[in-house]
Amino acid sequence: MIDPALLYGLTGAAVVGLGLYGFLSLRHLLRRVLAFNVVGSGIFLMFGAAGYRGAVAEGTAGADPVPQALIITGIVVALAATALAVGLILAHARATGRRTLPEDDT
Amino acid sequence: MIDALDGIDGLRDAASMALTGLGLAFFVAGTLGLVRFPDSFSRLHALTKADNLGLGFLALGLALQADHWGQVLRLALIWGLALIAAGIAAQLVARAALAEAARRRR
Amino acid sequence: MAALPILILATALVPAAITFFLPQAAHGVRNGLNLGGATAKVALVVWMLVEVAAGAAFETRIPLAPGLFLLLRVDALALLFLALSAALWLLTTVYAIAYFRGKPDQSRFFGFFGLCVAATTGIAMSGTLISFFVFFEMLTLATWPLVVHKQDRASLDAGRLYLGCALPAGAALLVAIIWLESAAGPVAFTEATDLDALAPWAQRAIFALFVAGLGVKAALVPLHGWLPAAMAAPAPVSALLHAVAVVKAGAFGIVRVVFDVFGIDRVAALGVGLPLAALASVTIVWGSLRALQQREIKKRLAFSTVSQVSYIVLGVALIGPAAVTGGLVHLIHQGVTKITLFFCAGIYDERAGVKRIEGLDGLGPRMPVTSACFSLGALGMIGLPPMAGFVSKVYLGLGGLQSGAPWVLGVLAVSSLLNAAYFLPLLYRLWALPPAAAQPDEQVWGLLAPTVVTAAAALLSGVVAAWAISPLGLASLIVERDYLR
Amino acid sequence: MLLDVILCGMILAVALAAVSGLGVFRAVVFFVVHGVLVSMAWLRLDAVDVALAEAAIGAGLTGVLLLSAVARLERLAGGGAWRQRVNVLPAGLAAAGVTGALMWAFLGLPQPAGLGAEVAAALPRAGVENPVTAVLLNFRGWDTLLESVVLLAALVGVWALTADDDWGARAGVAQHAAPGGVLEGFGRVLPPLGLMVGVYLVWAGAAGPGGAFQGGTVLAAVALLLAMAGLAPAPRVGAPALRLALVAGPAVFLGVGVAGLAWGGFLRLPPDIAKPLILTIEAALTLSIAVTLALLVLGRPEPGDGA
Amino acid sequence: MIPGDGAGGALMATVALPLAGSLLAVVLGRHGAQVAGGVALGVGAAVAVLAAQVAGGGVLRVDLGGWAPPLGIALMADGLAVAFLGLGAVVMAAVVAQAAALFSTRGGESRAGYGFWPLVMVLWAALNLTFLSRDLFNLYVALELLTLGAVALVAIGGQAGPLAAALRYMVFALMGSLLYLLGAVLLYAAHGTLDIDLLAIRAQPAPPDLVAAGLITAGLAVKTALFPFHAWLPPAHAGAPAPASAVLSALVPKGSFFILWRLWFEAMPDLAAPPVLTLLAGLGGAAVIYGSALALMQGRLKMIVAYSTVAQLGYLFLVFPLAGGAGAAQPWEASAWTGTAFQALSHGLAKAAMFLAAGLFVMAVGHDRLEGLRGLARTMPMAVFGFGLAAVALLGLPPSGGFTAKYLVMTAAFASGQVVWAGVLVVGGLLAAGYLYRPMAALFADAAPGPLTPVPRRLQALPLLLAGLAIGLGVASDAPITFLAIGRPDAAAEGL
Repeated sequence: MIDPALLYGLTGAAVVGLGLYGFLSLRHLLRRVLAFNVVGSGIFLMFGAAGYRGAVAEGTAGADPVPQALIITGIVVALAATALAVGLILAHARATGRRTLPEDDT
Repeated sequence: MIDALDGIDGLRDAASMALTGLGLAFFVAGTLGLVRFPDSFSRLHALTKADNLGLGFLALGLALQADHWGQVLRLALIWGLALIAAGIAAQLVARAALAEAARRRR
Repeated sequence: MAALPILILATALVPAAITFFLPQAAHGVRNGLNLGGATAKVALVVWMLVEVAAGAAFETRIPLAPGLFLLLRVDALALLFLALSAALWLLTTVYAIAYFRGKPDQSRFFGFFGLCVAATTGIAMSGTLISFFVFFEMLTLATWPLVVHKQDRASLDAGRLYLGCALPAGAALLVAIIWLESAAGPVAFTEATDLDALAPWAQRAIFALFVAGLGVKAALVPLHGWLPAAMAAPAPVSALLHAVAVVKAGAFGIVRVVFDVFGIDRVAALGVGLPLAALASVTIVWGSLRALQQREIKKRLAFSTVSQVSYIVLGVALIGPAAVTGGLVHLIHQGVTKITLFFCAGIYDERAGVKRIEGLDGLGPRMPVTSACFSLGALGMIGLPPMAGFVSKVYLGLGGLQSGAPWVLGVLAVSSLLNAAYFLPLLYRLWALPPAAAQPDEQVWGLLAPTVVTAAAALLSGVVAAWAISPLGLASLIVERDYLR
Repeated sequence: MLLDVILCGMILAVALAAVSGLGVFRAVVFFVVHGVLVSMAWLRLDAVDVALAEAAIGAGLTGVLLLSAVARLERLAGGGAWRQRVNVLPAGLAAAGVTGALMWAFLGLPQPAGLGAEVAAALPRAGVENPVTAVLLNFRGWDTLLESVVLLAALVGVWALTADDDWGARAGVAQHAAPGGVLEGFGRVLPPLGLMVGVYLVWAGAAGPGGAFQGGTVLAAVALLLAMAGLAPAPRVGAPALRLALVAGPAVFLGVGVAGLAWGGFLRLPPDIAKPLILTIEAALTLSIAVTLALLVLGRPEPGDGA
Repeated sequence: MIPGDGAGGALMATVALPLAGSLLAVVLGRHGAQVAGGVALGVGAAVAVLAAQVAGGGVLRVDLGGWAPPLGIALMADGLAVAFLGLGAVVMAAVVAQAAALFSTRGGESRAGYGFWPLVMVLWAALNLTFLSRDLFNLYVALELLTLGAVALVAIGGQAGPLAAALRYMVFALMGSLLYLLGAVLLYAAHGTLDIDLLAIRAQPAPPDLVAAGLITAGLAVKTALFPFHAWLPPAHAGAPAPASAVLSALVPKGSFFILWRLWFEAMPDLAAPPVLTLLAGLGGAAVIYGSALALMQGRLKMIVAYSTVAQLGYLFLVFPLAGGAGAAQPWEASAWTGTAFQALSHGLAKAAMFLAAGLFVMAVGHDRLEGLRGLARTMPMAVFGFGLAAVALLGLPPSGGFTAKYLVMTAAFASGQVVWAGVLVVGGLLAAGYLYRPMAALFADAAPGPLTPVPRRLQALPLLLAGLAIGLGVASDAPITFLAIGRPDAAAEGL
């Protein structure tokens, strides 16, 4: 019976790993942005799990609110970065007709 | 599991479990349809019909467990919205599939 | 008067800073500023000469960082170099004003020219190794734009070679200074530095780095390549900088290192004096030999400078009192004589369009004043009495005997012969051969006056050598008071 | 407990599919599913506010953004089979290394440490009951202010990518919804309900789960629906009213912050009037967030080629 | 600013003013330049007041919203932070002045004219925040804002090249942010706080702290374009318009490096084993050599200056083995620490001057290929002289600030026996002479007859002013050094 916080924490770490693998290996830029968002959700999952672990031990009502607030901020910042990245990808594709960075083209 | 069946609560729980079980069956049917049917139109057909019905039973099953009327209303609202959304989505996807098929034939 | 050293620096810096921003057409203001600065500096130096002779010493400390400060200190040795650079800067400014009439980019030239002199003054007055290094590198930076002033291919290549030699030398010097100071603490030229914290091999390595760093500017043999190439610069630049400022800065640096950083007895103990003397001697002979092969006047004079500067290094390396006096006094004599030759070369180039030796045929009678000065300078270089060159060579010979190195006499004899070999044919061409066609007019007083003055100075400092206030007097005063204590 | 294991298993499976799947479109679909599953995980971790945010922004808006990008990208640089991946081995090693390190660190965490107690202690003076909103808008209000500026900066960045002669045109691509069609009908039915839910979310944020960001996202979704249904054309980039709406949130927040100087320090909200101040900030923030998010998803003005 | 309590007012103004300015610029599309000018003056005054307060009263701390850490966020202004704020203010003032001419919005609102001003002010606010904030997550948001602003500025030109460069910059920067965020999350999970001072008390060499420190260092190294991760910097900084590349090269990498500096000297001083610190400095040394080598091979002026940034940033990492770790404060630590601060300040001023000068050359000749710059020394003497002075500062030759930095760090290297770092400095200086000589020689070559749009002297004075400041930093280096010592973590013995 491993406690849920640890389970979600490790899942978060695994999701970060998967996302990083995708981010570093994929060539299609849009998929790299997607992998970036996957890594982000993995990080926040770990953060939430840590927060939940802290709260359960202290017996307070809900999970630790500070990580929750930071995660919401993090999600919005990740969205802003994604939106700019997507805008750049489209502009780059329009200018060069390519979906990948020049050095990745083989 | 057994001792939950005695008395009025038992009856309610049994009804809930029966209804949610039925809902689940419809969901499985819908997914089966998605996998087995040949073209996209019949798949759409299977999905929207079976899943919505399944959701209805699920909502009904949960309504029995609700503490106060507010929750029942919310469940009904959720089911209604899901119905509308599924219907419109199916319609749009169908039109897109038609346009795609027409374009491919040209 | 602690602010005096800064005042002297200002006399060069302020006009330079203002000149940069003057438009090309503002001739009057520019010339006035530079001449004013030069005369003010000469006046200050003369006033200090009197004070220092009476035993006073001026010192200013500019804090750079906790434990790191610029120390400007005027002692007798500093004054020797100061006097030389101040006087010659004034004369060269007059010369340059006449030389540049009608040419472009004068504001830029005089700006960097002032910066160079300020750097030279700073080198002369620096009291610690770091202050010396700061001004030493500033000199390199301020000289480059002057070398590439004409912006043509030749001067750009000369500039590249100059930087290519000077910057690595600066790096070597910095490494030496920091290596030394990390062991022995900040090095001031006044109190002795305790180098015992360093192993002997480290001390020798540091001395070698110092010689390499300073040797480039002092044009010691393997590192002298840039000097002849720098002749592509305009005449005033090669006259003041390459005869006086840059080259002497290197020699002056070696003097400071040998006497004030290491001290005479440590140099003897480490046994590095002899190799330095040998290097200097090789440079003397090699410079003269190369001078023989040159067909261009300025190139020949450049190689002559390479060999002459090594007289100073030789004198210092021999460590004996007479030798050091000879070396120090040659600092003045070579400066004055060589600048005369460069001024004349400049006039020949400007007025008669003569760059190569063949062009000198029969110019004597038709450009009498210039040729007379040229001849005086040449004789001074050879070292015939009563010219100043003779005095230095005598003392150097004496010094060689004193410190038990008779072979020095041989070197002096051979180099004098070689000097004669590459100067006398010029004089013969000037006076004995029939004149070529064109009749050049040399009557531009702006060019002639400074040349005559420097030629006279070269003659006078030889004739009145015995007097107290002559360069020889000042040099022997320095040696008695500072170095034989 | 069993539900957690299944949920984690599904999250991992979907994440793997999103990252290593074949087509871009398939990856985006799996990403949206991943977002929904993660928001369920947040419910299990007792973080309702985050679940709302993840569902609305993580799965919702990011999904729409990526989907519209996939559509446009196919037209711009479509076709051509090519290798999916490059330098697979180093990427794999790096990812495995980081994952291993993270797990090692997570297992090595000493006794659980959190600020739950401090927040609970300071809550009465924060002016709102919901601890998350208290942290977001009072204790760490500075982060939230910066975050709204980040959104604005991203939008200005996206707008700066417009072609020079398209400047001043309407934001996003011209939409082609069939007039009188199903989407338009949907576009008329849903917005009133959407507005109500959005405003409710913002208002409820003070006491229960909800808040400016979640409410703002719902309102942004409504705005997007209206634009897609062709009922309300996207605003012009140069419209002054639009720009004021964009700037309202951060400006009000900054104004309140500077006003705080009068009470002794930047962003200081005196406890007795903290609630009204926070609500005004939240209202302005919601407006700005809704407009900014909608425009971010619509993207740069492209009057030329339609969707 | 509202006087209120003087303590927080000036400090907050350095961040709040640029934010307010960017919001105003978003609304007033056409008057971005005027707004930016006002903000530049305001922030300059605020930094001056702050400097006076810090010089008088020592380190200044502000708890935002009145909530002390660990609950709230703290901003702190010590000598180092205010010095970097000053650098930012000076460089920004010059950049705004030059950009006003380049992005003039007289003929109606243009895309670049509209976009440039809010982005540059947002970038400035984020930069000032990285120097002041004491909270790791707040620093994450500031880094993110800095990166978005910077990427958007690189792409503002709109051509294909800069777009690809902006995308590559975005990919690297996102990677860096993720790693940094991972580190911050782990630190919060382990210690329940994100404040640097509280972390200093609670950090101990346990697995979470070590992994977190490693991840944060890797993330920030990517953002500071340290050697193996530098590929994005040159095309991005060369592709951006000149005023933008001046800000990007002179200030942005210093923001992320500043956080690394705070981490290793204040949050976890004795967590790093010597080999880690030597690795960082080793990569720095490699950056110096590699960056300079590539700079030697470039044909375009802006690429040379951009690769020079990669090289010069390498110097900054030499501080870790010389002054970091090793618990007990050694006498030479103060000199290495101050030397590196000077290197950052002098490089900031000199690099900004160089890019602004390059911008003027492009304005005059239309492109920045080296052969096109021939003979500009005669037609644009002030800009060329500014470029030359900046080159002197980058070479580390006296009397520039670069020399004081090189002297201080070399003395520390020799005193601590790690002579190899002194070698890196010397070789780096010579290589810098190599790659900076080529543009200088081209500028001084004889004029090739080409179309030349005259550049007003008012604009030429900007690079000269900045380069003069870089030189002035060396001449009057005593006052800044004593100022930098305020609030230095382990105030090492005064020895040099």
